[in-house]
Amino acid sequence: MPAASVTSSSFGRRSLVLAVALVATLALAGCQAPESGASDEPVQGGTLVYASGDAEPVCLDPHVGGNYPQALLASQFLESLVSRDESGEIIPWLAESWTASDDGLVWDFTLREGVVFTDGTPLDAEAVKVNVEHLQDPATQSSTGYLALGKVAEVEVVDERQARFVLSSPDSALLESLSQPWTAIQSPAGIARGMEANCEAPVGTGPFVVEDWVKQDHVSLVRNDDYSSPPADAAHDGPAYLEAIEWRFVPDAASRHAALQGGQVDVIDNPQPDTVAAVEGDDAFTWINAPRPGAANRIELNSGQAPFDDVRVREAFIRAVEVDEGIEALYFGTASRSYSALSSVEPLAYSDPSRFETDLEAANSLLDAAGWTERDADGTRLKGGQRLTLRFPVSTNQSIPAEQSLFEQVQATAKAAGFDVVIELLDLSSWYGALFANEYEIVSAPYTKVGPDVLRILYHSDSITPAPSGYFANLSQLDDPEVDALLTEAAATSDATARAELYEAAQQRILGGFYLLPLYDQQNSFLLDSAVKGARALPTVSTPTFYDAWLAD
Amino acid sequence: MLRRAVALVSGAAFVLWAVATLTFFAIRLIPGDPAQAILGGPGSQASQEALDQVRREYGLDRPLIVQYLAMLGRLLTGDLGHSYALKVPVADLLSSQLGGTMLLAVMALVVAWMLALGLSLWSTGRSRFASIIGDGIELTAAALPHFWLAGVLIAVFSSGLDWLPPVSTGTPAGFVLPVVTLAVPLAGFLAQVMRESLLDAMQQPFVLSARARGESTTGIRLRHTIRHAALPAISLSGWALGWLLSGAVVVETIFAMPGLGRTLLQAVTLRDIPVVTGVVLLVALVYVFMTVLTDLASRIADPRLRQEGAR
Amino acid sequence: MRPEDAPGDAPALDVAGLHVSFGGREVVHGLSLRLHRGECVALVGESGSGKSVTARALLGMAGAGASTNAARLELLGRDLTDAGERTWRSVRGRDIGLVLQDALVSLDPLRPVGREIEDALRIHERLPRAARRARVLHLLERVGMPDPVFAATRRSGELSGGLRQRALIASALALDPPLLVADEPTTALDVTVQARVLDLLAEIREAGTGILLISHDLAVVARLADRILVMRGGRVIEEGPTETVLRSPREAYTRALLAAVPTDRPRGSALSVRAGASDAATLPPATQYGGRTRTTSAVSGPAPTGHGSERPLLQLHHVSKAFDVPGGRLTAVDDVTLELHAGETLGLVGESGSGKTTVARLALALSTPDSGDVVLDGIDWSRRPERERRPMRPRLGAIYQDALSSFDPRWSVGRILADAAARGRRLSGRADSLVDDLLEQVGLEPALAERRPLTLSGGQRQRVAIARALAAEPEVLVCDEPVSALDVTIQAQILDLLDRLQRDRRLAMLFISHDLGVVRHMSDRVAVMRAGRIVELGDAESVFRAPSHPYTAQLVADAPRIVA
Amino acid sequence: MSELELRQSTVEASAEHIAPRGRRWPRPGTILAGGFVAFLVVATLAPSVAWTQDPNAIAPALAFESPSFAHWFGTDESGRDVYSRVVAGTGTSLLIGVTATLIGLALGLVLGLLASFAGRVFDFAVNRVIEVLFAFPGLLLALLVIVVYGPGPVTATIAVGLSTAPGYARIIRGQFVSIRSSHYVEAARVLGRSPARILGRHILPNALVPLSVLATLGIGQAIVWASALSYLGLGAQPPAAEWGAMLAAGRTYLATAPWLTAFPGLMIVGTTIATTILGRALARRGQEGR
Repeated sequence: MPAASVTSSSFGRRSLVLAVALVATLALAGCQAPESGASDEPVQGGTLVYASGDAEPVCLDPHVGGNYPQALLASQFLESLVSRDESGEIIPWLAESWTASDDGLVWDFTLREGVVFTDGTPLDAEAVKVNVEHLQDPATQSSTGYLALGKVAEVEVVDERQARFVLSSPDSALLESLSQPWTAIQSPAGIARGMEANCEAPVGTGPFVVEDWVKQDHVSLVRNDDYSSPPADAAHDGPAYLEAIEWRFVPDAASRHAALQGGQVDVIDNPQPDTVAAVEGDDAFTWINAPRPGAANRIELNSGQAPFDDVRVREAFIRAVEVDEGIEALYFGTASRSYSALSSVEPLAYSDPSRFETDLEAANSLLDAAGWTERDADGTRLKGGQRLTLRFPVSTNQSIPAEQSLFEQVQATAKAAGFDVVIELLDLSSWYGALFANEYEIVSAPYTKVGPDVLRILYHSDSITPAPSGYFANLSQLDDPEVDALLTEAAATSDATARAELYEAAQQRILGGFYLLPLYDQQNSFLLDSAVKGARALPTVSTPTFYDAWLAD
Repeated sequence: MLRRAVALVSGAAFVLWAVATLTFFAIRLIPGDPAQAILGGPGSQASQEALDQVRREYGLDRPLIVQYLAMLGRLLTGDLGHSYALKVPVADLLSSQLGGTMLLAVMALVVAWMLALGLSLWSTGRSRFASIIGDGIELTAAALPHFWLAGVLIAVFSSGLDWLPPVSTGTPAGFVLPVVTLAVPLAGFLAQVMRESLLDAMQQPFVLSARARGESTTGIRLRHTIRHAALPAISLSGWALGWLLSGAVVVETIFAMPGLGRTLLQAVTLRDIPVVTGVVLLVALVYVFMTVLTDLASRIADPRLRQEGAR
Repeated sequence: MRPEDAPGDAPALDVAGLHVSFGGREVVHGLSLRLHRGECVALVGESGSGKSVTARALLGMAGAGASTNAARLELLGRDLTDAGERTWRSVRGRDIGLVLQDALVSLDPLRPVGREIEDALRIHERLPRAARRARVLHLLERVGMPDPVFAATRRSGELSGGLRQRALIASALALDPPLLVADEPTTALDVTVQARVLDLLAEIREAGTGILLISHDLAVVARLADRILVMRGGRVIEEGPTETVLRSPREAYTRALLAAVPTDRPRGSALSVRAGASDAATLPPATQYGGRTRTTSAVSGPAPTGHGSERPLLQLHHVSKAFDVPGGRLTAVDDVTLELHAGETLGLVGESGSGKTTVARLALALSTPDSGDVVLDGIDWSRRPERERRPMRPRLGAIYQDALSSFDPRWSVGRILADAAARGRRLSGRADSLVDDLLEQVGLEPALAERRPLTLSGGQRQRVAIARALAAEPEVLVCDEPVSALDVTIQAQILDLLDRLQRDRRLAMLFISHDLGVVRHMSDRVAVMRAGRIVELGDAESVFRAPSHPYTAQLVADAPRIVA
Repeated sequence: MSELELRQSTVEASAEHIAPRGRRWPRPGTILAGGFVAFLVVATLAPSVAWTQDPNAIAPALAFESPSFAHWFGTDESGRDVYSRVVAGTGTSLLIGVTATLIGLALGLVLGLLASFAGRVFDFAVNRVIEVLFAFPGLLLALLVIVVYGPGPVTATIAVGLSTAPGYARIIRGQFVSIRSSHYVEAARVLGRSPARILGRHILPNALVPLSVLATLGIGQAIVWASALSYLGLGAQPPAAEWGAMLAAGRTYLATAPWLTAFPGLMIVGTTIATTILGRALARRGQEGR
């Protein structure tokens, strides 16, 4: 398999990393092209075993809550109104076309004809309406989907195939929001069964159907033989080649990798960088590198309180920290340094390496200027008896070991400038607890959303105000009216060029204020046994899809 | 006999009640709002209305003592409540997880027993060399952390030799490594006890009597000393099972097996209180049951214990 | 070779020049012994004399690390000097049987005794299971088991001491071996049971089995043995027909052994052989540890029995005490009334479980009676709170059977004695001289003050215990089986010491023992206890000479004695 | 019976079975174990003497070097010297082990004293409490403590300590009960000694000396349990070099850099074995000294 072997042999050197991402992308695209040779003929049947290192979802319905593990699974059996292609263009899926009013407040979606949910319910405008209402109902306990559709006032059923979205204010991110698995369309009859049943086995229109969920072990997915609604960028029509998918939960990375090597599983996610590097050049395995969209992985600096309320201290920190060597060593060339607030898969990402050059001398003079002139016995700077301590809560559920090691390196390099970084490894609940209590100076939190609108969620001052549950997304507590204005305007601007300009201005301002230290794209990759052909990651939130996949002998 | 049975049952009931009470009140000390945990954890952006609704629904707005009594009442009917996170009855969830864990633990117990018996029989009453080797093996085995041993076993037998699957596959082969991981450290402990009691038994006069009858060394081991060596190990089995359940938390995670340990770990991370309470109660029940069982087994194996009761 | 093939006059056992050593240290030096079928030969000696090692060597199982060699070792004419383990295994159980001391632990406590007996049959003969069962029942019947079918299914712990000892003998007799080695077969048993077991052994001997009887007790041996070999330090020092050895012993050591037997020895006569006697053999083993010899001199003269009108020092008035046991309540002491006067020794005799120790604990106010009173010098001692009793406690001293366990294992002898002498006061400088003085009184070296009790011999420990009891200068001394764990010559020394101290200090002594001989020798008056009750109480001589209660009569009749 | 009770019984038994042959020199195993523990003590008190470089100095360019002359135990994912980190981690690891053991011991002592001397009602109550605590297997109890108080090294230490407490309590109670009913305590009563004096002079010294032996054995096991918590992400915090945390972090690279786990693992196993051997030697000395 040429594409696969190119992919797997081309990483390992830092200089080649960028190329790798491109090649991988091309390789995926290449799967669509008809290929020659008998062995490239898709084979029907077989069960693919997928081993997930992500947490086991507590509910398979991605409307409930809405996190990445749910998206991973939901991509196999649920479908959205629209999708996105490699270049970031929105393409049809369950909706074959759409139009927006000039004021951007009314969107009409025309649904694909003849699509039927796997419980026999037909896909119609009423179903879309029910789904949006389900997402907006507090009882559903939706978080991600609820936020994504925040500007949708209601859905009107125009006719059977015409659904009209009426917005409260213009939303340039609506299509991107609707492309996400968290807003996927489910059978109204399935939703009507109630939360407990719907969590066990949501009903969608996808190529596979949830057959069984053995908690703590696996989810069994079987082929939907009546499948008829592949997205516009799919490689074939009709039902999937695979007969079934066994979706297993294998939390331990070493076990997961050993299972792939031993042939017990065909695909694993979240592979350790060192194991990815170890199979380099090995034709037996294929690596799919599919960084998540939305925000890049970054360290946020809490500008809401001392010492980072002083821009000089923020800049000093960013100048003091050295992460390039660490990223190279820890990720074995599988991740490349980011200089942007947005993921490299976002077409509107603005990158500025100049702002992140390490310069210890500059850091020291900045700190001196900011009044942090004295040092104690440890070498930590002092100001008025106050130590320059940075609390850094790290969620063990959200960060992989390599990332924690990188944070330790951040800790070590920042020490040279006189920062005392205190890393606190916490479980998810305690981690949120530390954030709510504002007991942090630096933090790293992932956020996945399709499109640049993620900037509004992360850096608009509205996001500093916590929800009743205490949640707030603007962890750098960036409070800049100019940024607010730029992001609000961009969200309401449908003109592509104007929108791009607005987002670039916003990003420049955000990076210029030294509110964050970008590290690398949100790591999201898959190792496959090379017998698995035709698998790819959906370009929406980079979840894998096995609709086109088949198992070679 | 009846008095004994009554004492056993009432003792078991007391332990379960105390465990339930302790867990109930300990969990009230957890910082954070249970209603929030129900609504998908602290990361969710739950609205005030949603929080209020959940509090009413789960009775979290009632006084603590009312909640406590309500829980006891439910427990009496075997109702363990609903999982906050998984939205399913805890009893259903646990009953589906118990089997796997118990199978794992019991198999590990059996394997540990066999390993310990083999090692102690091999190393006892032979040369000083054998005894030192045996001692070393026992000490090392008992000091092995589960997760490290598991890693080494996977590296050798899965990644290296490719003999056994590194994750549970539901097949007997998939069970081998988890069972061995759990069994080896336990075998280290058991072998220490067995060897000492074996040594002790071998110095007893009845061994002299048996030899004076013309019994061979093997005969003495099989007919006499092995039973004496087994006695303390039997009485240890209740503790051993608890120890194995602790180990199961780690082993189930590493080998990706469904079970109580993993359920507990997940529930702890998600602050899923009903599930935590349920697992704790279930484990306590298993412990109580094992205690009665080992007590019974010891009495069957050692008539002296029955004798004590009658004197 | 089957026994019947052996030459008719071949002795069952013929040993010459038997040497046994452990790691280069020889413990049996050239022992010779010949034993015929139907004959009983006794090997008598104190602990450490090498008698048990000899017995084991005769079965080819002297132990790990032992090396055994003999000029001649023949069993029924069959040479076993160079026999390997396999040969020995075929001999053991078939040609030679072994009976050990305590059947509770000498039979596997986890297996039914029937199975244990069956084992010998299974090992040596190919018999169908049913036949083996029948043989087991027959054997149990032969050793006088009342209900063989029931007994066969019991474990050793479920049988009484006498019955389980019979079962043990049955297991050794399973294949009717021509030779039976009995190593202290009756030592742990009560007198009456001991007598029955000795009767059984006598029957077995009559039936033609040769018995090698090993014992520390000349009196036990006297009943059964045809010939006696006296062992000391791994050597047989005297040998001869029982009558001759007992009546006219040649060796001084044998005489010392005989003298030490308290049975039928009048009150006040010394049991231990006097120090300074010419023969080194008479030196008591205490010299093994100390440098100088300090033996107690014999005391003589009648006991100063001075009660009468005097108020008794210690009184038990209708005292009862019961304990909860699973399945009911056991009355350990049932309406016991006793009086103890100054300068008097009251002996309390009874078999195990008769309640003797409970009486001792009640007298010491270590437990409170359910009913009745214990009165110390006119003060109701049992009913007072412990706080008030405490200042009075030094008036009573106690000596236990197991002296070692009565010492704090971390304390040295000196500290133990100084602490006891201090009575809560500070001693400072005088402590050393006080300790020296106490040690001298009980015949011990001052150097022993540095030692821990664990490193002392049994006799020395008991002396330290006595010294501790005396340190507080008590008026009453309660002795609970003070000598039953000791060798006979040591026992003699301790008894003499106690007797002398009692006279010197006009102590009131409650002397508890299961051994009639000891009690009779020590006591002015005697109480006989059975199942918690005093069945007979009176002047020691008259009680033993003319027992009025049948139980006492039985006890007296069954007590082993040297001169019948 | 628990892990601890089991250890106690084996210690006593091993002390019994070794015939006192008047051995003046400790056995070779004991000397080795003593040497190992001496190294641990040096590494705890003066780690800078034992390490070859700064344990927290990163050098990403030197990451994942296999053991060599320059780096005896190799380097880790951040290029830190594993040997120096193992040395630096000794203090933390031992602190966790010792503190957890002390917590367990102290709690056990309180419970054991209550059960033994505060009357029948207390004895009954404490025994029930112990039984209930036993119904929570060690890690379960630890997890419960962590649910309540949040993860971290302090909680982990407390959790491990708490989970060993019932074992100690039962042993201590057993020890007190057996000593209290021993003949030498009775002998002291006969001499008219007050309960306080008996407790202070006889019972406590005799109960606590074997207990201290037992504690040396508990340390190793406490480290093992604490390391399990670290593996589950509920233990020590970086960059503190703690063996359990190093083991947990290194397990990720088991396939490519086994030295990251081998050496901390060996230290844990070695410490457990060495303390056990020393504990046994102590018990033997105690026995022989009597």
